[in-house]
Amino acid sequence: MSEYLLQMLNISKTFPGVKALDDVKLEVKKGEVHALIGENGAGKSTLIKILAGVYQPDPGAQFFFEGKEAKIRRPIDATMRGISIIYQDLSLFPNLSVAENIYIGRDSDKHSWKKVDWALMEKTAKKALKELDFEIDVSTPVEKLSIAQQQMVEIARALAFDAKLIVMDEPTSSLSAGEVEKLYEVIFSLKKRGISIIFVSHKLKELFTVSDRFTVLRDGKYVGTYHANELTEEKLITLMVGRKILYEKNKEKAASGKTLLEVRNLAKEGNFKDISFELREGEVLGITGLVGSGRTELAQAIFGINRPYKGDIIINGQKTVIKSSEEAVKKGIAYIPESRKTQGLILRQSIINNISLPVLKKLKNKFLLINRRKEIELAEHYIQSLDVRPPLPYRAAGDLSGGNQQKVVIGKWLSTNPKILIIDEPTNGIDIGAKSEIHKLLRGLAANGMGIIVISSELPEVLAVSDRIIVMRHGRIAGELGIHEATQESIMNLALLGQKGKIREEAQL
Amino acid sequence: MKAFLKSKEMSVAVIILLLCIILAFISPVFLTADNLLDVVKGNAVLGILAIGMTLVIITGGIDVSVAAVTSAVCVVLGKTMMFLPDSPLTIVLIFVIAPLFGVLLGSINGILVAKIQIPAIVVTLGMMSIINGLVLYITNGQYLNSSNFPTVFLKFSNFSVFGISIIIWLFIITAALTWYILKYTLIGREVMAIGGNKESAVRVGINYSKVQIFVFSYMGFLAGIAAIAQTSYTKAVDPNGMLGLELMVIAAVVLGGANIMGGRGTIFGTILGVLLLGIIQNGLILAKIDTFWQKVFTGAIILIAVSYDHIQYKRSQKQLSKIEVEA
Amino acid sequence: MKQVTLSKENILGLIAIGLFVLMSISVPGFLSSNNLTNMMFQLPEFGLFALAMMVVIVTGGIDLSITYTAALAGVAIAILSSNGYPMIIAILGGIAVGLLCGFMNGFIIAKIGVSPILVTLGTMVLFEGLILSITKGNSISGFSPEYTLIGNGYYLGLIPLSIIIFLFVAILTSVLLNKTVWGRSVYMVGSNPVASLFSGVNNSKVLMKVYLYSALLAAIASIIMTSRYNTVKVDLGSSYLLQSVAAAVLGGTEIQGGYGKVIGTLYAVMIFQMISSGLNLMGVPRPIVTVIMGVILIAVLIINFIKVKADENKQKKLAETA
Amino acid sequence: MKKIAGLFVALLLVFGLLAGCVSQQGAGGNSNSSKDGKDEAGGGDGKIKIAVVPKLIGIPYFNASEKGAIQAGKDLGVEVIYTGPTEADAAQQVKVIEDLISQDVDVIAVAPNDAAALSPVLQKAKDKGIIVMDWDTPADQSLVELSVHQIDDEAYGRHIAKSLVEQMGTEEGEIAILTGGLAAANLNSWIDAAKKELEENYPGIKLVTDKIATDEKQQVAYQKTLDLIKSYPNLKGIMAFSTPAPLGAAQAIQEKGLQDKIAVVGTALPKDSAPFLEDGSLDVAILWEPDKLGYLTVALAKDLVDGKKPENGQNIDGVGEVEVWEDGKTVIMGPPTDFTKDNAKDYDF
Repeated sequence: MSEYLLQMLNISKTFPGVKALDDVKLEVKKGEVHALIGENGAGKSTLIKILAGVYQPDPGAQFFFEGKEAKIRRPIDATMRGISIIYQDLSLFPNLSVAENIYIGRDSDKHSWKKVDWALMEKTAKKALKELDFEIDVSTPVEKLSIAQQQMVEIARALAFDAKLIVMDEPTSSLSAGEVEKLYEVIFSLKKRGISIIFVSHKLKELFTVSDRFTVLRDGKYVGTYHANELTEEKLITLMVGRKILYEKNKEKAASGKTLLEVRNLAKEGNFKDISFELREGEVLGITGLVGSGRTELAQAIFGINRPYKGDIIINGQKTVIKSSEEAVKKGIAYIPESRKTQGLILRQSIINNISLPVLKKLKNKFLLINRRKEIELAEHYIQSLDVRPPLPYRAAGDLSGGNQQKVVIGKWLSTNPKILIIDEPTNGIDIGAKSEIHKLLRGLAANGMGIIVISSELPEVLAVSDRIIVMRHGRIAGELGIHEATQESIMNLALLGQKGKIREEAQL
Repeated sequence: MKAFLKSKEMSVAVIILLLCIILAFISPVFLTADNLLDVVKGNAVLGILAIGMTLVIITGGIDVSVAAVTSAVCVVLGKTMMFLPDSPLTIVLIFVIAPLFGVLLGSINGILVAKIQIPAIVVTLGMMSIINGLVLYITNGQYLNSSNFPTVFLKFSNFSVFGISIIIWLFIITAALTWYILKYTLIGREVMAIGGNKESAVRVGINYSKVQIFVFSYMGFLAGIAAIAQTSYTKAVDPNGMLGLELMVIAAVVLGGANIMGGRGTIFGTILGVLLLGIIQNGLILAKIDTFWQKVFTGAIILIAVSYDHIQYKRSQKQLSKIEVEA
Repeated sequence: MKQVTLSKENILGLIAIGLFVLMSISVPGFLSSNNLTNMMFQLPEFGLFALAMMVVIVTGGIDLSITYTAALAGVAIAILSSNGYPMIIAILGGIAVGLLCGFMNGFIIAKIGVSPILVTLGTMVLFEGLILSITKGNSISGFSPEYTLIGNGYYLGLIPLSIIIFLFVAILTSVLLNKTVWGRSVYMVGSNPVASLFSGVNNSKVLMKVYLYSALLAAIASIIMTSRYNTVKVDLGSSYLLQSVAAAVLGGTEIQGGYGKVIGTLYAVMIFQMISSGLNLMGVPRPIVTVIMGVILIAVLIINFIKVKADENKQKKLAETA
Repeated sequence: MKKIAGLFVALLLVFGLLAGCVSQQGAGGNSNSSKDGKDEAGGGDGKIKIAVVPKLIGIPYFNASEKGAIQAGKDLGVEVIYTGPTEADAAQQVKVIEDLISQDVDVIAVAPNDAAALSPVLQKAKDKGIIVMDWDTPADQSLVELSVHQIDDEAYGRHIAKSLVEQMGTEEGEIAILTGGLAAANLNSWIDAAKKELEENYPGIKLVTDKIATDEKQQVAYQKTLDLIKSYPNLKGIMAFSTPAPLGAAQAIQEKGLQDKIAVVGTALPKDSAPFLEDGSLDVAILWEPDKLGYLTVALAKDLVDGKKPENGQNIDGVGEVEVWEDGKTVIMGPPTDFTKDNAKDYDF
């Protein structure tokens, strides 16, 4: 019998246009806490979805569980084998009780009319919760619980299913410090009982607290698996980021034009606070920080979608209140959202219709109708200048690959001739070649006088395009770095610890 | 108890309570047991259908063919009773025939919705048109009255237990049964689970289309029961007697706090919604109010209720999307 | 390689033509000028409701209140006319009342964000109540003779005026939907409201205009109906409510929103009209006509489903071989 | 904004132009061609075609008339088309009549849902040479050749009121009125006549509330009656108009065992009311025989085609003597029939 509980070998996964995973392996020993780590887009969540049975890997993958070859085709297959996934957004039923949430999914299709045994259900739930040393009334509906409590319910569900392997995806992202401590205790006790845990997180400190071994992924590729004692936080960061700098760090000098946008003491309850910065003509301002640090909310507030906020937004020296996205466009602001498929594009509509959408009003002829000829010319212009492939303007936007879709979105916003371009995760899910193309494009636009804000979690990207970098943490600005002083390490320090300079000692425990 | 005070049902209950207090002052007969029983009895059919509709709406569907299905079952019942002997067996038999026929019609809806993936509103619209046309064609609108029914059925209709009419009992039993199914059977919990979170339901391996077929068939089953109640109530079969009832049924469920987009809804809330509609109707005569204004009141109450509910919902969503900002 | 594919609308158009030929051959009197004019007189009011419903459905909504909006507009016209106001004032008054109804729907749906089916269910009952309390349930007449020409007159002594109005509105709707900024936004909001919001489209303005437009069409339908029937009552046109949903859906409009064409709706309305008139001429009992319409609605949707499935399979195979 | 205003003005202009060219009549050739069609169709079998249009089809009352009308067609050798809308909707009825015009019938006899609504289409029928008459409910009197009434509305309303007082056994007390729908013209005229009778001859009778609508549904009438009994405990009598309303009212009385306390009189069919007449929960159902009305309508229509006008006191086979008013147009079938528990079983409708 192998020493490994789980072995995933030769795992590749290709999505249209992107190779998300390329020959990755993951081996988890019995009773260990195994950290899966990598930057955003490194392929962690794809790997986990394959483990969960949500995605099927490309042919050639090998999958062993408890030493035997295993096939996981549907989520229920994973559950039945004893693999439980605790997603970041949790899979709970808010209207059902704690007991039910723990018990649900236990019976198959055949037993529709089987009586639900509430007594057994509660007994099972209580037992599972007791193992976690977590006291709560099992008849409470889950919607009444805090996120931390809900997470415990998910873990209890895993225990009730006799899970041998529990995957926790960013489990601490919405927990307070005290709750995190409690979670650690739970993890240790699970480990003591021989349950393996895959722990996915960005927070290096906690990874070192709980993990025995680390598997590092980078750009969909396997970097290596290491024992905790082989690593330090610095080394881990280097492993995640890679020795080879992916992109050339930006060396161009920012043109110091006039101020386009100034934000003063911007605040929105539950989103961000005390945000002040300015953006000049011809400058690329990078905003980075962990997912959930309030970056996107800030951008959407400036774009008039996330309302109402406190504080001032000053454009071209004039104080303005932006009440809607329509007004933002009028003021010369363009915002390219993070999710192309749901927010950026209307997938079923043609490329033409997508590109012209924000400028339709300018395409009216004297009869107030849309000048279709001009509209097509406009679309063709951007298809050509951005090299969208295939260059078929009537094709539905949903038919294109990720990189080409992103080009359409960029074309759409360039058509508005914006003064200020805010772009959220510009290269999310796009292959390497297209990435640097887009970086070049952004630099070129800035050189022509546009003010650009790039929001990104990908540090090399931020370094490659920005003139200045703002790092956000917990809804505030943790610090600002000029491009000359910025390194991946210094940004990480701000994002993780909220401090400039060296990683603090306590981080190393 | 505390949970109840904060629940959506509470707001309906408060409105009902206020109405009752006002009516009690205006009309001395309002609060008599007799009157209240009449209100419940008069709305039992609406109530039975609304309970079925609650399940449909919880899963995000809608069924506008309920009234048509119920009429169809009424007609079938009426016609078969003309041939049934005057023995207690007849009662047993109608409790077999009516629900079976209802399930048959309901399952057609369910299969079309789940398997052909036609939106529920369109399927049931088409079914409504088909069933109404067939019923009218077959019956030519002919009434069947009590002289066509075996006396045992009339006895059954007038039967009461503890002074409460059998029709009210049918409503109570239906409510209890449905509550039991929702609470104590796997399929019931799956209906609730899908209502709670569709994505999670699929993650834990719940068969969505099976649940859809179930809720529409169950709706048909209850339409069968409602047909028995209706026939007992009027002691006659009027093929046109249910026209337009489907919108009242939907209104009752929505007033009871169910979300038309799916996800929320309780049996208790629906019962309150039915009572609210019933009390408005009853009260307007007792309070001697001009009947012409009744619809204006009803429309305004629906608008206020749904807008209020939506604003509350938006607020709660905002709470959920908060991120922790360091002070 | 260019392949001629049949769009949903073209298939429907073929069905309409086929039906016309079939009816002409098998139903005596179908081709008589009398019957053809009849159909032209009957089509506009139904067609207008169907178009009004279609525009709303394209945004993913539904408007259950349109027939009562129309009736309320009709009541306004009747009251104004019978009090001696000139025809044009009465008509404008009616349209204003209709738009007010549309504004109420639009406000609660677009600004507050309540689901359309609930809002219009409420306003439907509300408008009905208003009409009842204004008219006491009686019918109101008293239109001027010129007014009755709108619904009953012929243009150039040949073609019913009402069908010209309807065709004009249909073309206008088609132009508005396909050629104007608002029309484009209607499809965009219907396809993906989030993405359209993120593209600088003011969703709530677009939706508001949709409900106003739908109410405007209902008011025009009301003008044609009141002038044709010379009277208005609370249930004016109420039988068109579910029929208009059926026609829009049969015409290819997707009930989830994002897709729908005027031409498709037009074909659907013609199909319903031909079936109704043709079967009546054949002496088929009216209830059976209702049944057949329901069957056609469901059957066409099943055919669409099968076609989509077949296309998907073809695509899959294509992808596999590639 | 200016552009929109301009567009609007242009639209108005176009409309104005159109309106200038609009006429009431179709082209001359239009009606001619239809006449040709008619001749051809008429040449096919040579039978007289009489269309009888009820307010709606599929309710017992009009089903009974249908029987009579069809029977008359058989007896008299004419083709009878009995068709109508499935809802009591004027718009639907107009369509039915339009389709009938296309079928080249000789006579259209209609029971209008709304007299005003039908005027244009009846005018059109007349222009095409079709004989237009009404039955059951009057249409626009300037358009019809003949108006067949089951009853003299005034006399009928008064008769119902009188019967109610008779059944109450007292000339004092509270009563209430139920009606099928608030918008039904004939029901309203009966109710008005009944009220007049009470005011003039029975000052001791007090009407407790305005007429109450029952949506033409038995269960609604039943519920409303229950509410009435509770609201007005001294209620002595109920008049119920429209055929389902008396049944609902009687059902409430039966259930509460108030047969001896509250008298119910209404316009119901005998077969439907039999179970209520039996135990006195419904005291009298007053109606005419709708099958005879259908029969009479067809018989008179045939006479019209043959060029015969009805005369006062004329005896129609299967119906009896009819009354014709001085205008020569209005035909009254006869006095109403009182259906009681003694005779209700003799009728088959």
